[in-house]
Amino acid sequence: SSGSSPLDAGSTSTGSAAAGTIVIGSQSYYSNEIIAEIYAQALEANGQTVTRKFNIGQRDAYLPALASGEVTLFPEYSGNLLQFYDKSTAAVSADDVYAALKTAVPANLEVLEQSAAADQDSYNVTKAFADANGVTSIADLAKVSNVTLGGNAELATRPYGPPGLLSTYNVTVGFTPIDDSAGPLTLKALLDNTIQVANIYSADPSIGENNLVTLTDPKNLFLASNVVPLINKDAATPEVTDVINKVDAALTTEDLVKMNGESTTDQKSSADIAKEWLDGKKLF
Amino acid sequence: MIEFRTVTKQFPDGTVAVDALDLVIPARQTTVLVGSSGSGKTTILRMINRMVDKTSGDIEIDGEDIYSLNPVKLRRSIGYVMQNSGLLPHRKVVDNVATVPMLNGVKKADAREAALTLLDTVGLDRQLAERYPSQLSGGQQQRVGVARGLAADPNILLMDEPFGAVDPIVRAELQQELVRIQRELGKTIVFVTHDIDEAFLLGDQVVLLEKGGRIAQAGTPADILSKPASDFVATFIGADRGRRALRVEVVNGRSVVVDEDGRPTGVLQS
Amino acid sequence: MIEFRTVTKQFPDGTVAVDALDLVIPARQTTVLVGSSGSGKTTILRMINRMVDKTSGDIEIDGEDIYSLNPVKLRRSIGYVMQNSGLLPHRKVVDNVATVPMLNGVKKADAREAALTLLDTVGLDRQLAERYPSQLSGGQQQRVGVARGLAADPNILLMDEPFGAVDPIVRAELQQELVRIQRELGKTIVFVTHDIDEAFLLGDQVVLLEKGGRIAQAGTPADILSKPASDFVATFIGADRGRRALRVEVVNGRSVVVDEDGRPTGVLQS
Amino acid sequence: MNWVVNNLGLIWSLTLDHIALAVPPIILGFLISIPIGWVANRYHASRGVLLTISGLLYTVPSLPLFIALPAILGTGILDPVNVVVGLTIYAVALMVRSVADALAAVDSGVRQAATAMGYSGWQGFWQVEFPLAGPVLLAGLRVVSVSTVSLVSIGSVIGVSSLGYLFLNGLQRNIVAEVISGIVATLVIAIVFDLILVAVGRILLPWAKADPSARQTRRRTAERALTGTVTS
Amino acid sequence: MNLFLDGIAWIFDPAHLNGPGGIWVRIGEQLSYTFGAVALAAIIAIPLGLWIGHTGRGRDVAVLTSGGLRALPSLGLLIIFALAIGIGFKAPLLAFVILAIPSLLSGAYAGVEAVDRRTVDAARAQGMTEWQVLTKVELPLGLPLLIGGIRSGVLQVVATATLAYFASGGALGVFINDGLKTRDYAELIGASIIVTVLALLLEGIFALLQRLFVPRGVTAGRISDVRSRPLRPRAVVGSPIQEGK
Ligand SMILES: Nc1ncnc2c1ncn2[C@@H]1O[C@H](COP(=O)(O)OP(=O)(O)OP(=O)(O)O)[C@@H](O)[C@H]1O
Ligand SMILES: Nc1ncnc2c1ncn2[C@@H]1O[C@H](COP(=O)(O)OP(=O)(O)OP(=O)(O)O)[C@@H](O)[C@H]1O
Ligand SMILES: [Mg+2]
Ligand SMILES: [Mg+2]
Repeated sequence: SSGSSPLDAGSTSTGSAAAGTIVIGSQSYYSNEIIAEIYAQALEANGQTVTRKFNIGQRDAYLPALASGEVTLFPEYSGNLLQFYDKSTAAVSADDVYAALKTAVPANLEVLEQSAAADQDSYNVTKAFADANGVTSIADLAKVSNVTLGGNAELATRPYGPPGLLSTYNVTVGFTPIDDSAGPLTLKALLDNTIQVANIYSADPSIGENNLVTLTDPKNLFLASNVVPLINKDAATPEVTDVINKVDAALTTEDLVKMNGESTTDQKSSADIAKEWLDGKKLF
Repeated sequence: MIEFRTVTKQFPDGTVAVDALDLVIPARQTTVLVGSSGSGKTTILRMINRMVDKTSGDIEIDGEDIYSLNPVKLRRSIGYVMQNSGLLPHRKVVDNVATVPMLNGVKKADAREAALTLLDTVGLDRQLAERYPSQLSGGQQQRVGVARGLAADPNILLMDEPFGAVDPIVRAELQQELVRIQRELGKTIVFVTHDIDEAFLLGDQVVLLEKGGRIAQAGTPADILSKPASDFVATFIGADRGRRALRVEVVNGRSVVVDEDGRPTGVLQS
Repeated sequence: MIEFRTVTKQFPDGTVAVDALDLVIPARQTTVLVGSSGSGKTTILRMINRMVDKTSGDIEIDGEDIYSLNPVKLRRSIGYVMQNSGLLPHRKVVDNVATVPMLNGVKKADAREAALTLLDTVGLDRQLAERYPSQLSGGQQQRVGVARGLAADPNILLMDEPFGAVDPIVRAELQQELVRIQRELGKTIVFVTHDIDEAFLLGDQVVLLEKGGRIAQAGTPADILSKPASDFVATFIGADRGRRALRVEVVNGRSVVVDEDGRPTGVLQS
Repeated sequence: MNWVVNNLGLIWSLTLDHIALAVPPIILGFLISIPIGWVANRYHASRGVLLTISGLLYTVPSLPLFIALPAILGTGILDPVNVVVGLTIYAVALMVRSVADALAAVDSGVRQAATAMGYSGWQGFWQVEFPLAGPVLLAGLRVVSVSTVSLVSIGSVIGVSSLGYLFLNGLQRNIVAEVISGIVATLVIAIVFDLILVAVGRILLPWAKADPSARQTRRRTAERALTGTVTS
Repeated sequence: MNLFLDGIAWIFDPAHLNGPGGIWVRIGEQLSYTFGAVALAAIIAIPLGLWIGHTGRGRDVAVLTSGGLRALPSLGLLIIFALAIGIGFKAPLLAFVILAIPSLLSGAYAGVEAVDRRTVDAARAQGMTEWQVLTKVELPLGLPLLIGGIRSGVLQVVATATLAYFASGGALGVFINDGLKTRDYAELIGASIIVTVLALLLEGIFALLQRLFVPRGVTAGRISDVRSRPLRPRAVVGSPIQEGK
């Protein structure tokens, strides 16, 4: 809707990282930060110089930074990224999404090999709610009235948010924005029944810990979203891409859930978690 | 009559401002406390209306111990006039004067009516009644202060350097005015100043204080002037600087009274 | 010698503070400007060092038009002492005194040395030199102010109510001190006060001002006292209130001089 | 508590980031405010306009300001300069009034005495007025310091590293100790800055301690600054 | 400029103005936080401040505490409260109450303290009780600064209430956050303009109130009294009033 964007305006100037230094960014989402930390430590183990610029908010903030070269490497999620560039994409499966993504990214960026590890949006309800209303799939929500969905503010306008629910499943929901990336506030609201459905990333350990029921998505409202590195082409030397591809090949969804749990429950730092994972996999 | 019997005041920080003071202040006369800065004048004055609490000794008004009275009531029955008038800046002149009677329960209309009469007494134009204190000159403010002090028709009027901040000419006027008012009303006035000329001018009794509220000399002005009790008194009243040691010189055919340095102070009437 | 020739000062708001003033201030003497508040004393004084710029007329110092000089240089060559001393609160006493010489380019060590000597001149203990002004009493501050005014060894010293804010006893002391200093140094002093007693005490020449800087009378104290030029002068010097109309009464066997109201002012020496 | 012990390194490095973001705005804000405040005080007509404009700047919410600045300055989005400039704007908004008040509070008698002694205008300003305004300036600077230190956190929302990271990250991970450690560290920085400013004041303004009247004006004016149009 | 115009256009789009979650509702929430928080803070801080100012007791503690409270980052507080209470309006309200307290507290005690001690002394000497001294003298004369404190508190909260969205507490921050995350810069700028205009309006209202509540005949609390302080207490100079001769 807007003519010019202040964020784009910055993209032409300044900030290109010093030659030979990889600037790794991360979302302000702890799980994403863990993956970024894994990338960073893996590259450092292979003799690269790394600068960490973690915690850079949402795509709208960091994608221009990638384009301008302020940041050169970023752990991304294939489905969400594709939807960012192409709101009307028809791709659904992991492979289709990945293929579409390769052509959707701007010219000076590219995606490396995608990982098998997936972390995608998913709708979850409490066990009690599922049992009481006989709900197991998103489509079943149509039977229940007065359902409120909770999730980050941007969900309100995402294709898989309330508008998508209506158009794909004919489900009408209220919406409460809770901006903690499916953190404790969202969870508490769900458990308190302030909201009935929560958008929680599939690799979030709280789903298992709280016995939540993840609603199935027969009509593929959500795209597959696998971990995929987004890199500025200037930085994509073979020394870098080989290392990152190797890491991604070893990363699994179970690893993600486990590591996320270590971060929230055991309160370990992302650096420690990343180091343990790398040590465990013995990649280098 | 106000009586101090071995009254001592020690402030919490240890300063003994008044040390074993014995003093009788006769009724219906003006007693002036005079002394240099820090000699305890204000402290003595404020012990009379319990704005300062004595440390030991007895203070009686007409034979009644003031510590048997409620301090707020006591204050309402004693007029108080201070330097810079202490008027309430957010109340009009007339309301300032009417304050104490109203605290005492007089109806507003009556108190204001009485206040206007008091403005006459202190020589202020009634037109000024509706002004705020900041709209008056310093001298006018002091007059309002005096009117306020008199408003509850108290027997006792305490005045703490009431004319200290005004210009000498206005000051002289106010002094004359006070003399007149006192002639009419005959209050028990306790007046504090550090100006010995003012003390001699206004006081029926002058009490000359040294540090610690010690009385250096007390008596009528003529007594003190003619028989200074000590070197301190002589210094204070200016005898040693030759200001009080006068002689007569003839200038332009008139007898000019000059001090020891030859500075003229007045003209002798024949 | 300072000469005003039909000098007028009108402030931007329209107030005519000084109206066509003609005045000669003789060299090496003390001239006192006296008058009530707002009569233009300060304005006249400040026109001499161009703190206030005249609107019209001529001001000359020793025959030289002061408007031919650089105002900053002019000010450095004229001593200025004001009420509340105007000391720089962030400089030690000695540095305050040394300021003007240092502005004139004297080396710091020399200026400080000279400043210490000046403290002696004005009767201040050298130990006070390292204090800040706020750590001195009002009277001491005024002494520092005088020392500072003298620091550049100016021919002219302007004093604007220098003793107006101190207690009468200290004030009397300072006045005596000034008389002594002037006897030693013989500066051209222009002294402003609104206290007629002070004017008579200090002035070789007294200039009595009415509103608008108009001269009501100018002359020696004895002249003015014995022959007031107008009712205004008579009122101002107190003649009409009987303060200057004295007579002699005998009290305790001594001749006490009293004013018209019978208030004693001194004792006649036999 | 365990979290704090295990993450002292992180807290420390974020504290350094926080300090690095807070110091330049405080100093720049002070320097920029001096000429503006001087003009506001010197030319009565300009006073209302200047103080209103600076007050207006302060009502701009911080987050959008940080986001809009790259477009205005041509800086990168993640450039800490954005936060520094944004906070400098707030610092100026607060400080201009303090400078104007501080200069106005200089005893006019002293100012006149300085002129009478033969100080030229420039000399008079730097050697007399400015140092005498010192205590009130310091009081204003202390307010600016506290306000800046507490505002830096907002920069974390747009990805500029500071103690604010601990708030957002602690929120997601539900680690209360992490959020609290961020608050405490911010508080500690504010207190340390304040102590430093007070100490600098003691050294540069030794006379102020001896001058009770100056202390009172200072207090009055500082409180006026706090209860005036100042927001944080 | 373009962005600015887009922002204005965004504001006046009827689709944005009305309905649940529309601009009016958000403005209502923003103002509810503002007045709610300031009212609650006033209940705590004003009596305390008046007591401190009147008795002179606890002043140092008050200065320290309000200084400390000022240094607390609102974002951190809000998050702590949200983690403890959950989403909704309570956590932000609590954080904003704490934000408002220092201004109100110092406004109250500074107001009372700024009253000339001699005036208070004279009032007491005339026989006013302590309560009368407080309510008839100190409070009316301290009102300008007290209102200044309230005004400052209101402005702080109105500007900071945009953070309420962190705890799903609504208010105009919802638009700012939304605009940021969905790259709708018209929304972002539009909401910021509304916040700024609200702040300015409140500032204007309070400036007026402050002027209104300066007791007539008093200039305390106005800046001009610093500028025109006379050299010494003196009988009026340059005033048209003649001494009553
Ligand atoms: N509240 C107080 N606490 C401690 N010391 C005090 C207090 N009030 C007065 N003093 C001290 O008591 C002594 C007498 O003070 P007081 O005010 O009575 O003197 P004064 O004669 O009225 O002086 P002045 O002429 O300056 O008004 C002084 O040394 C003063 O410093
Ligand atoms: N800067 C100014 N602007 C306008 N009017 C002024 C200014 N300075 C003085 N005046 C007016 O000029 C007249 C003379 O003032 P001046 O200060 O010279 O009087 P003064 O005799 O020194 O009085 P005081 O005894 O009160 O010091 C007064 O009416 C005063 O109000
Ligand atoms: Mg006293
Ligand atoms: Mg004057």
